[in-house]
Amino acid sequence: MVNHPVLLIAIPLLTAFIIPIFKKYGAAIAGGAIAFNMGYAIGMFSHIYSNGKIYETIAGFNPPVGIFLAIDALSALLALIINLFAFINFVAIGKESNYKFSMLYLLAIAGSTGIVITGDIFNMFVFFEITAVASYALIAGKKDKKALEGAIKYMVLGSIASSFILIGIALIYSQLKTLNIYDIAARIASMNANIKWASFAMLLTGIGVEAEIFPLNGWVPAAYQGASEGVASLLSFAPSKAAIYAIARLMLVVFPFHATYEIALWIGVVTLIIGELAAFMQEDVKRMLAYSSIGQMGLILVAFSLASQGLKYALMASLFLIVSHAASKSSLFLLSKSEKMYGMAGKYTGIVSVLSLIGMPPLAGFWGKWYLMLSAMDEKLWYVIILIFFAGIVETAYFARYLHRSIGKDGESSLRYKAAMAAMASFAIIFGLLPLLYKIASLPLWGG
Amino acid sequence: MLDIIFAELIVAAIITFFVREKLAAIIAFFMSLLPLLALLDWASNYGFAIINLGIESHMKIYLAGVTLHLAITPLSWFFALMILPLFPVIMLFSYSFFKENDGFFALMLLSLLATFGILLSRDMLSLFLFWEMMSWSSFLLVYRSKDRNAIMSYLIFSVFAAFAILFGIIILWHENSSLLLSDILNISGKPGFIAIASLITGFAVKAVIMPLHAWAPFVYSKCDESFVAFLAGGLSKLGYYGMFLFLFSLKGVDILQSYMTNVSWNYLLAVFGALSAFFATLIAILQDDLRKLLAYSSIGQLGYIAIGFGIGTPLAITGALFQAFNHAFFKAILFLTAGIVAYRTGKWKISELGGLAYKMPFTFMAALFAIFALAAIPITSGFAAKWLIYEAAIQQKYVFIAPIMLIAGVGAFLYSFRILYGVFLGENRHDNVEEAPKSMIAALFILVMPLMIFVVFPGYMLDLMKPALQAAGMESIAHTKFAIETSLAKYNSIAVLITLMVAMIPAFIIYKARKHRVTSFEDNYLAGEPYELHKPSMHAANNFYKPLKKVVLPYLEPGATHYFEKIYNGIKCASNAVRRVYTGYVQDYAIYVVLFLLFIVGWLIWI
Amino acid sequence: MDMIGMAIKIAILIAYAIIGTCVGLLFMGIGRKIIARVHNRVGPPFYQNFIDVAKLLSKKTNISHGWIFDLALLFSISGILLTLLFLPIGGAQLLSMDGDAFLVLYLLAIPALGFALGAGASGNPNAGVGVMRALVMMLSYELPFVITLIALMIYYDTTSLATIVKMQSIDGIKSWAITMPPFMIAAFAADMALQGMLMEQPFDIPVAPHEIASGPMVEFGGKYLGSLMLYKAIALVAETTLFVDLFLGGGVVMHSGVMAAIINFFVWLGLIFLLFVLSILIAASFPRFRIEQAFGFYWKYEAIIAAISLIWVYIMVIK
Amino acid sequence: MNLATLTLPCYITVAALLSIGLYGVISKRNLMKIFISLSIMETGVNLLLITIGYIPGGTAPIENANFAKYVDPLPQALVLTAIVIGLSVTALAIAVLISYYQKNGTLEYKEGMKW
Repeated sequence: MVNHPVLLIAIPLLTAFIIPIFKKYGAAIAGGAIAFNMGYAIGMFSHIYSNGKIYETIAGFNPPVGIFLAIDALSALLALIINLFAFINFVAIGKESNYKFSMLYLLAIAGSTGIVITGDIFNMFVFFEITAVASYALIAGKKDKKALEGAIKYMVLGSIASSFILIGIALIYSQLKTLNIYDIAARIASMNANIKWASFAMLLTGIGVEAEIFPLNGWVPAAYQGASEGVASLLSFAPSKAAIYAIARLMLVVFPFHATYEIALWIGVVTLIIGELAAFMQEDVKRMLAYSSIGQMGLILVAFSLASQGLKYALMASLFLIVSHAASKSSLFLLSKSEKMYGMAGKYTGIVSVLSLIGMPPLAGFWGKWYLMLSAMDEKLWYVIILIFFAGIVETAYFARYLHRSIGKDGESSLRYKAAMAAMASFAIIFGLLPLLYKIASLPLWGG
Repeated sequence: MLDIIFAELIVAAIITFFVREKLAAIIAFFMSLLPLLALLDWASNYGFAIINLGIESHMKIYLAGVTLHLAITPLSWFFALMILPLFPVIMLFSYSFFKENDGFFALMLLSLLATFGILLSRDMLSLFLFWEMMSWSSFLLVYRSKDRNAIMSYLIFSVFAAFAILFGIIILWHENSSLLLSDILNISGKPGFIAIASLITGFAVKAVIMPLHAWAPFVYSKCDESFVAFLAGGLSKLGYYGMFLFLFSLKGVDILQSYMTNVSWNYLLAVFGALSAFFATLIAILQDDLRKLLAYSSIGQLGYIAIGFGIGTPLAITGALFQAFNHAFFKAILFLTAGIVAYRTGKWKISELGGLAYKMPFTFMAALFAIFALAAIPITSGFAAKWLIYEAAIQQKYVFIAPIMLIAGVGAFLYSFRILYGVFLGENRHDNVEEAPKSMIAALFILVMPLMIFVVFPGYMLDLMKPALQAAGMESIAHTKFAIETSLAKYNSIAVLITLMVAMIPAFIIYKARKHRVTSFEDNYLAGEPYELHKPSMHAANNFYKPLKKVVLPYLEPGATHYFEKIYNGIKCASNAVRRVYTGYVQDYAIYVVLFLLFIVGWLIWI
Repeated sequence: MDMIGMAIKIAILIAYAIIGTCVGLLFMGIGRKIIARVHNRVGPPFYQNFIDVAKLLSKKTNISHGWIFDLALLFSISGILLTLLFLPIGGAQLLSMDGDAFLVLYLLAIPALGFALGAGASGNPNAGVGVMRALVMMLSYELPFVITLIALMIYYDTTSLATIVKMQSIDGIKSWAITMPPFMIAAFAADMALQGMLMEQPFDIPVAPHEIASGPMVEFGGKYLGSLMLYKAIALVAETTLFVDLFLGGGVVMHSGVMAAIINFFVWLGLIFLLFVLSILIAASFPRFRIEQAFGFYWKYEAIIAAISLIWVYIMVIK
Repeated sequence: MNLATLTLPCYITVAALLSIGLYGVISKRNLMKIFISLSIMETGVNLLLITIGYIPGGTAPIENANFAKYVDPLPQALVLTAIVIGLSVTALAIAVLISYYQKNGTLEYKEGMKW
């Protein structure tokens, strides 16, 4: 029943194309589809969590030729997070939106989920493009100058990125004649070294644009600043998380070499520092949060790169960081609708989110930082530890300023909006208390 | 039973969050008594059988996949005895203190939970976890103040402290491959030194040792006094608890004494303690805001504990723990008094206050007693504590530290009198002020009691800390109920007290021999002239220590805060430089992408 | 047996309290006389202060300003007596085995604080200013004094005054601390501090009759003022005795026997008298400092002098 | 003729198209030109895919009676997908540019949100 992951992609895609027919009920239909998706993702996750991985081939062609979905507990978790937050986010903003928005929203969700659960590198590219195109349109949907500028920046960089991804895929295919990730991983050693590195560089650059790593993230501040709150929230948990997960798979499964680990580690650290420093001086809340997102993505990348060294703690760290960042940033972006907080709910949403981001227990962010430190210590990365500490303090400084500034009269908002915000932030607490992520990290993962 | 206490605190926190403030105060008061019950029950472990409920002395908590080990130790028992009683008292005090609840009691209960957790934790993860919990629950209480400097400085310094502690912890974890405190046997070499130094730095933030004190004046002077009473009285002691734990219980002091040099690095701690005692006292003397004065006085008094730990002999540590205990109580009293004053008059500036002693005699009496303890007048327990530290410094021949802290002790008289004169004595400026509500007075006098007991019986205090010292492998110093004896001298509290009582007799005879009548000072001083005419010149408390200020102030500026601001501005500059990367031109971003690609390819292929 | 010892001890304590009071009042009278002679006046008789105190204490009209004001009376007399009894006086240990120099230092604060409380409670601004000056003076002179004290303590490796006196009296005058070069310097600094402690010119800033109407004492009259005069008299004895104990072997020149006790007593009396006269002579020949000047004097020059002696002693001890 | 001599010109063309595209993106201020450059890049990438799948002497991978040697069909499928995607991106881009033009009255890229 819950072992057909393809439905996670198919349902939102099909619904998205049905919506233009029933314009008036677009939001409702979309809401139903996302709710179904969320339910299905939860079911599938619990199924995989207890029964192990699922492989699904599409249309009867077996890998390496056919399209192939491979889902372990980790990708199921990512799919779960994406769909869950997508649902909550849609609860907050869905009703006010028109059918076009709902359609694009569904496409973005389908694409992000697809990136996570696919086992085929070209499929991944296609899903990237679906996500990206939907995101461009969603950002531009606000139709003011800033939104258009953000969308254009994203589009230009996204298009370059897609070209690079495609080149990377082409290079791999030229050597190995396969597109299946696990097939590639098995035969990566037989590749010509130069082409291997070139293809890795191309893929990293291409996906890195989506994953907001420095210096490929020029679009990020503009896009987040330009987009409406709901869209910014969506961007913070769906495409970026899917992309960072794609990079992680690339690093851990396809190119598990020391050189790639080092590159990812240092890029992660640089991204972290630059993002946090750039956020430090921001006056615009959304732009500050965008830079902060960049920093967090750097941190997650550091965690994943350490995980590629086979450190169990690092994998846990990355999971906790992803969850913490998704929960906190999405709620903070929703909160950024007004300069001030929305009453009690808004106040505590903001506080919980910020505390999770700066790593206070028992919130998810704390475990992220804790395990990250343990694994960095295992590798004796003194400088990395110090730099992360430094970035953490800078982050604390601007979030403290943010918290102080948002004290004041309540902003106007509906109960639904507030509840959604609070629900998102509450996942930082829930995942911080439950041993779920801890256990996932010790399951057999990544394998083909 | 122990797990019930933890669960009960969480539930109570949730309930008090939603109910009205009076009811919340009552619930919080009774709920915060339960941990004390556990403490009394555990007292039988250390030879003070009081009650026997059979509360288990250790437990495990399963959280997010890890196991937290909790157990009571002699050290944590002693510190709990000093910190936990503050909570019910503060709840009692706050019964009529707040206009709106707004989560105060819930957060205080969470702080209590975190404090309890810190004290009970037997592995470094739970120590850190509860420590951070403490940080955020107290941060949220600071957040109520809505003051920019308080919020920012507290959060930033808390996180800095947390990172320093975390750094130390992970190094120790890596060296010993275990998080359990009982497994930490190997603190040696460079990693051990770095770990201990880093831990001390982290704890020093909460222990408010200069120059890491910069947050304290802001926070202490802007938050609710009933919370600050805990912050100054209780939270700062947790910093010293952490120091004691890693320095003496786990023998981290050995690596400090033997690493690379002949001079013990531990001495540095004493020096910083002495400097904070000295400078904070001088700054406190010059303050006009009552809460700021108390804040700096706190920093100064806490400095003595740091000196005690820095000297590191059993004598010094005994004195430091004694001082910590006293400080917890008298500083709580003083901040609560400040709260009462603000509650009744709405003012904090000493120059705007005056003459409250006759209006609120009970408040004044409690404050007077606390001030005597603070100034270490020999009829209070404050003296015994400082005396032990002085003795230790002389014993070790610390000729730099000893005069500095002695003169800081004299400085304490100056600001003590500033509080007494400016707030309670001098010209009467408030005609319509009543004595504080009964619950507040009760809270004050509950806090006075332990100070009273240890006035007469300083030996009891040494008995209380004996298990903690023995657990750290230290001999308790020779003492009886009344007297403490060191290799240098002896202090007999009962001799002082009895002699004072006897010496009171002639004084009392003189007092009673002739009658007197009470006259308002206006009648005397103004000789019938209208009061309004003289009003501007009446109050001497305005800019009280002006001559001293003129001499001293140039040497106190620019102060530590200035340097932290410089660091902040430095980061601002860095931030400004970094964000120029995001030029806003999409073409530039495209160039970055290409350069990045080339860089990666270059790295991979040619390097 | 023990009861008898106890009773004797109590009797001795009471005797010394009375002696201290009388000696103090006597000295004050003599001091007035000396100053008058220096000023080329006749001056009051040497027993004038006894008469003054008796007159004040027997006054029928006394004005109080409330119960805190009364604390001044109670605490100033009892506190200073307490201090006096914790000092070894001329070979008699009194209670000095139950305390030490730090205790005495802090005991001196009890009467001062009580006095200050009463002055503050009077509500007179002049009193407030006077107390402020007194406290700042205290902060000033304590620094050099404390440094010299620590020099002595680390040299004799004790903080107990009784032990310090004992160790100085091993060889009679030859083993007095002041015979050693570093302690000569220290004694100079400590004597200057003593001048401040006694509130004599040039350090009589707190009372400064012409500026702030006798400062803290402005609202005191009758039995209150009388008790303050008693306090001042005893304080004079206590403070000079402290100096004698620290640097002049407590006046102890002989060891055992009744004869020794009597001689020691008179040597002590002579020494504190000399100190007092010295201070009076200085007072008679210098004008008053301003408070900033006094503070600077003590914290700059005096503290450096004291620090030199401390460093000297430290080097001696380390070797 | 061997594979290399046949595909080399194609690779050179790919490199040329990519460089031209990138140069256009980097140097042009007109947004329309930028997107045209991006399309050129995409063409280059598509050509690369085709070239990779090429086998000397192969026919189109369409099943009929008498084919024996055919080029790799997968890249061609990929290219079809890529072209569709490229088209949709371009269409969206033009829609956004129209909006941009309506708001700003120009297609020249103006410095907007920065730092």
